[in-house]
Amino acid sequence: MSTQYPALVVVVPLLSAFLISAAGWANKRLCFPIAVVALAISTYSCFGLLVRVLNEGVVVYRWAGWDPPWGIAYYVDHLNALVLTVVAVVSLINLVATKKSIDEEFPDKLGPFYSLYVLMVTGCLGIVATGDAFNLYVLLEISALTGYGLLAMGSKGRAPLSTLNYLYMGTIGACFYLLGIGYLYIVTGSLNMVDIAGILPSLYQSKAVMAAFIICMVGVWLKMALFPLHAWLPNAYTYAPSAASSLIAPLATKVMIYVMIRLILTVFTPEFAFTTLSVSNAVVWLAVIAIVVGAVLALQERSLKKMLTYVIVAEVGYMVGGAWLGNSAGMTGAILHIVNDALMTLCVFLAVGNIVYKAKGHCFEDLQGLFRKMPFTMGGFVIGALSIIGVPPTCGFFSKWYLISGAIKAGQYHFMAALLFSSLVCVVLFFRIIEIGYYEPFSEEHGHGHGHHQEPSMEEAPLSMVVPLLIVAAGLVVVGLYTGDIVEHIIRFAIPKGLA
Amino acid sequence: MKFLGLVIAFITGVFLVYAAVDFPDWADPESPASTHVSPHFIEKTMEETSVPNIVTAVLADYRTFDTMFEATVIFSAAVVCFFVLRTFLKKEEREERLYRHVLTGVTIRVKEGGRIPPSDDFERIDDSWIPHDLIIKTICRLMVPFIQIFALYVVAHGHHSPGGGFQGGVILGASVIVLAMSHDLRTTLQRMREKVVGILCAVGVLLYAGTGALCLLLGMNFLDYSALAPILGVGPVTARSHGILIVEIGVAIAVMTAMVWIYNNVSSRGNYNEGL
Amino acid sequence: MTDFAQLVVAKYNYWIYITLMMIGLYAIISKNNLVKKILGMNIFQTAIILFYVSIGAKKGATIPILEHGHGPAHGAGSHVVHAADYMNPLPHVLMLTAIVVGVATLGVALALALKVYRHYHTLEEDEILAQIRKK
Amino acid sequence: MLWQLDLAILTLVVIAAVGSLMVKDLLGAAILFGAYSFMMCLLWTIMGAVDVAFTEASVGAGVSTVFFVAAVFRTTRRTKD
Repeated sequence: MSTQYPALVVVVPLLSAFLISAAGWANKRLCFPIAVVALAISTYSCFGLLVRVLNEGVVVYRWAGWDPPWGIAYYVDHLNALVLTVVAVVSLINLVATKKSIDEEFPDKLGPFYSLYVLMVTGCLGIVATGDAFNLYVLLEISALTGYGLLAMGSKGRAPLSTLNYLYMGTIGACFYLLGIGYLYIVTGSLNMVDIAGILPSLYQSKAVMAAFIICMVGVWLKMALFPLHAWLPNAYTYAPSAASSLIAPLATKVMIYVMIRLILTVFTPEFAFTTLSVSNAVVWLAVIAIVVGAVLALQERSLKKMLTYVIVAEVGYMVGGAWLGNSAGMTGAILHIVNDALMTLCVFLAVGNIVYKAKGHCFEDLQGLFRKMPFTMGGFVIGALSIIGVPPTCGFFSKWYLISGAIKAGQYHFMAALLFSSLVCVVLFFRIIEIGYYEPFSEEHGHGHGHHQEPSMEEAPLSMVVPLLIVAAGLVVVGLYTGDIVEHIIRFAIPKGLA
Repeated sequence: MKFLGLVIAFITGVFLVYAAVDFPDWADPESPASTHVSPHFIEKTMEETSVPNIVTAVLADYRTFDTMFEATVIFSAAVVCFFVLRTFLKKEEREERLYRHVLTGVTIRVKEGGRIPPSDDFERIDDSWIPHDLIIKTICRLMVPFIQIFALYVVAHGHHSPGGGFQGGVILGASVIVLAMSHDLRTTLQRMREKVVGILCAVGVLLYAGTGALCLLLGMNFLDYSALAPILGVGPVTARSHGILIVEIGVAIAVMTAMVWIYNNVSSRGNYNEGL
Repeated sequence: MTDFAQLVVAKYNYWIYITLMMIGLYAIISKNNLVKKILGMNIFQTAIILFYVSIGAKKGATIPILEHGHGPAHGAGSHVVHAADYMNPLPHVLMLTAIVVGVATLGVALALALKVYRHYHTLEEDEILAQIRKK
Repeated sequence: MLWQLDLAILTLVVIAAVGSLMVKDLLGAAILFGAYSFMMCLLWTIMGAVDVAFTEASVGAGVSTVFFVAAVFRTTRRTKD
């Protein structure tokens, strides 16, 4: 069975999505167990695949038995396997953690919700696993369409509107990617990533190849919300239901960054991206602006969830900048940060989900006295926040370390300055939250109407929501402690030898 | 905003024109796109899959993995439409009902939750009802079976002529939509209830993915139809041809129901009370 | 000048696709009405489909359906298929997928627009923003 | 293929696209969009992409237009641009 791991990773959640949708009409209680089992099998296959890749190197899977480039093939290497594992783990943990809030928010639409959830995960897994440029587009649209559906069910009015804006931008992004693939196809005649990479070197001077690269990049940047193209993200994530935002916030942008790195590393080799085209300085500057603007915009927000969405915008800047530094330390930092940022974002968004579940709001006023009310949730939140700031031994520190050493090696000191600046801003941001949650008195209107000042009782979120949060928080530290091993055994092989 | 749009569109346009100059000429038989991968499809399709329509063969066999996700896209769009729009009204919210006497066209309003016992003489109509139009209703009802037969032909004959699961499925869906437009949503829902639509949509795509999983269980790669040869009792090449037909049927079911599902939700704004 | 004219004639399909695409892009960015934006989005997508179909065209070739494919009566080995005689089928396959993706996106976009209308009772973006600001 | 016919259809495609975006009535825009899709379908038939044209005729000119009309009926025909 182990030869079929690449198929199982994608196919099991896909099949389960249809089963869930059909089962939802018969018995709503069947949906959740099917989804959990499917994602668990998928996660197990991801780990199996990772082990196989570590032992054997690149695993090739030919769909429908046709040889590439005629059929569609998966080439699972270290980078794929690592990101696949992260995607599967994040979605599985989030599914278990948000069951209660899903039950509360969509009591009569459980079937469609779980079906869309699993399809969204299938889309992300497929994007990460695939070795075919057009297949990537189709999966991009699956994960995007299901994402729109999940995001739109938040607050009335605002959520559909901001999701519609996301849809316009997301569609333009995906279409740009499709157009770039078309440009590549017209000059190479192939759609298979490895095949294209073999043909391209003789065409590096072609204007069409250059245009293909730039168009693909712009499309991917639109989807990952890099700075001037980020306008859709904050509102779309803020007004979404918490189960959806804690799935999509960790996955959607990170998967797109994976796509960018895959395009740079495999399809258009690093020499083309960093040497033939002289745009990497401009992109690093763009990333610097993204980091600074994201941090500054986060400062002026008075809603916890919206503040975190601007932090995501800044984090996207980290990874884009790191990838475009053009050296192996920067690329290592970017890949490591995909893993870390997915876990960090999951951690803080799960905490926000718990807060929304209990306090019914995510504005700063709702946070008062929360440390006494929900100590475990806030404990998890603090660990996530420390990781975003970059405090050792949490994992955020190590990826920032690699990014900064990459910036020094490349001589891009403004990138390093931006990283440090945003860390400082994050300190301010999160200590403000902690201050509100810890020191300010528990306000009367949130109390139970007792006249005298009473020590508020502990009102922690249900166990099924707190335990996954704490597991993720512990995971942040564990991943941080094992960073050396991850870099040594996995990421080192993902980066081509040519990269200095 | 208008100015910004113009500027962005202009810059992108100039950039694309600049890049397009390097393209091979239009319809040049020597261009890389026509010489690298595609000749294999054109020359080998017949002997490898025994399907004369190359597009069908590439769609449902060489790149069948894409097509499975294509069917999934339409499935997820239908589920999203349902998920976003559908509102389940409680019974009490509808206070009055409108009925029409079929023979005379007289309209009756029944208030305060009352209802007329079901009979052939009266039919329930929408709040924003339109006059009874015999010609449109009769013509559309006559057309529906012919549309459906044509759709089945398109699905079944996709191996030899343009067509296949998608086109056939859309036409099948259109036949139901024609019925819904000429009569009303209620008539369609009586023939094809929401639950049936929802389950069939999932079953259609499941048929596709399930075929693939069956191939996997039979020891070949996912969707490698030649694994079905022992079950179907034919050679591996013919099995590919039959496999294509099976998945096309699955696609047709899924696309038909997805179109109907989207239409039902969009045209009634999700409350299923009144259609177009 | 003749060079330029030749360039225009040899690739006119590409120029038209770029024109259509820019019309669509302009509409998505600049239009105020949500449904008009969706229209622009669809025009944008169809323009890309036109581009791909143009890639698949081949001078002196016919549609990609094999002529002698109907039944084994002709004998499988009696004729050889030449790639130059048939259009490139691959872009057609890709675009079938893209069309379906397009209609799926359209359905979702319209559903969202309906939901927006249900809450704000208008489809004009500036009026919606004014309502949001008023709150 | 006749280049005159080709050119005429290409022009009509652009006109239909611009028209559907310019007309100040959403129902009219939806119908013009149907015309645009149908012209596109003709264009693809000329280029030999029969399967794509078939799909566009049923999906683009058929069902998409119905969706648009349904959505416009459930919202409003009014538009400012």
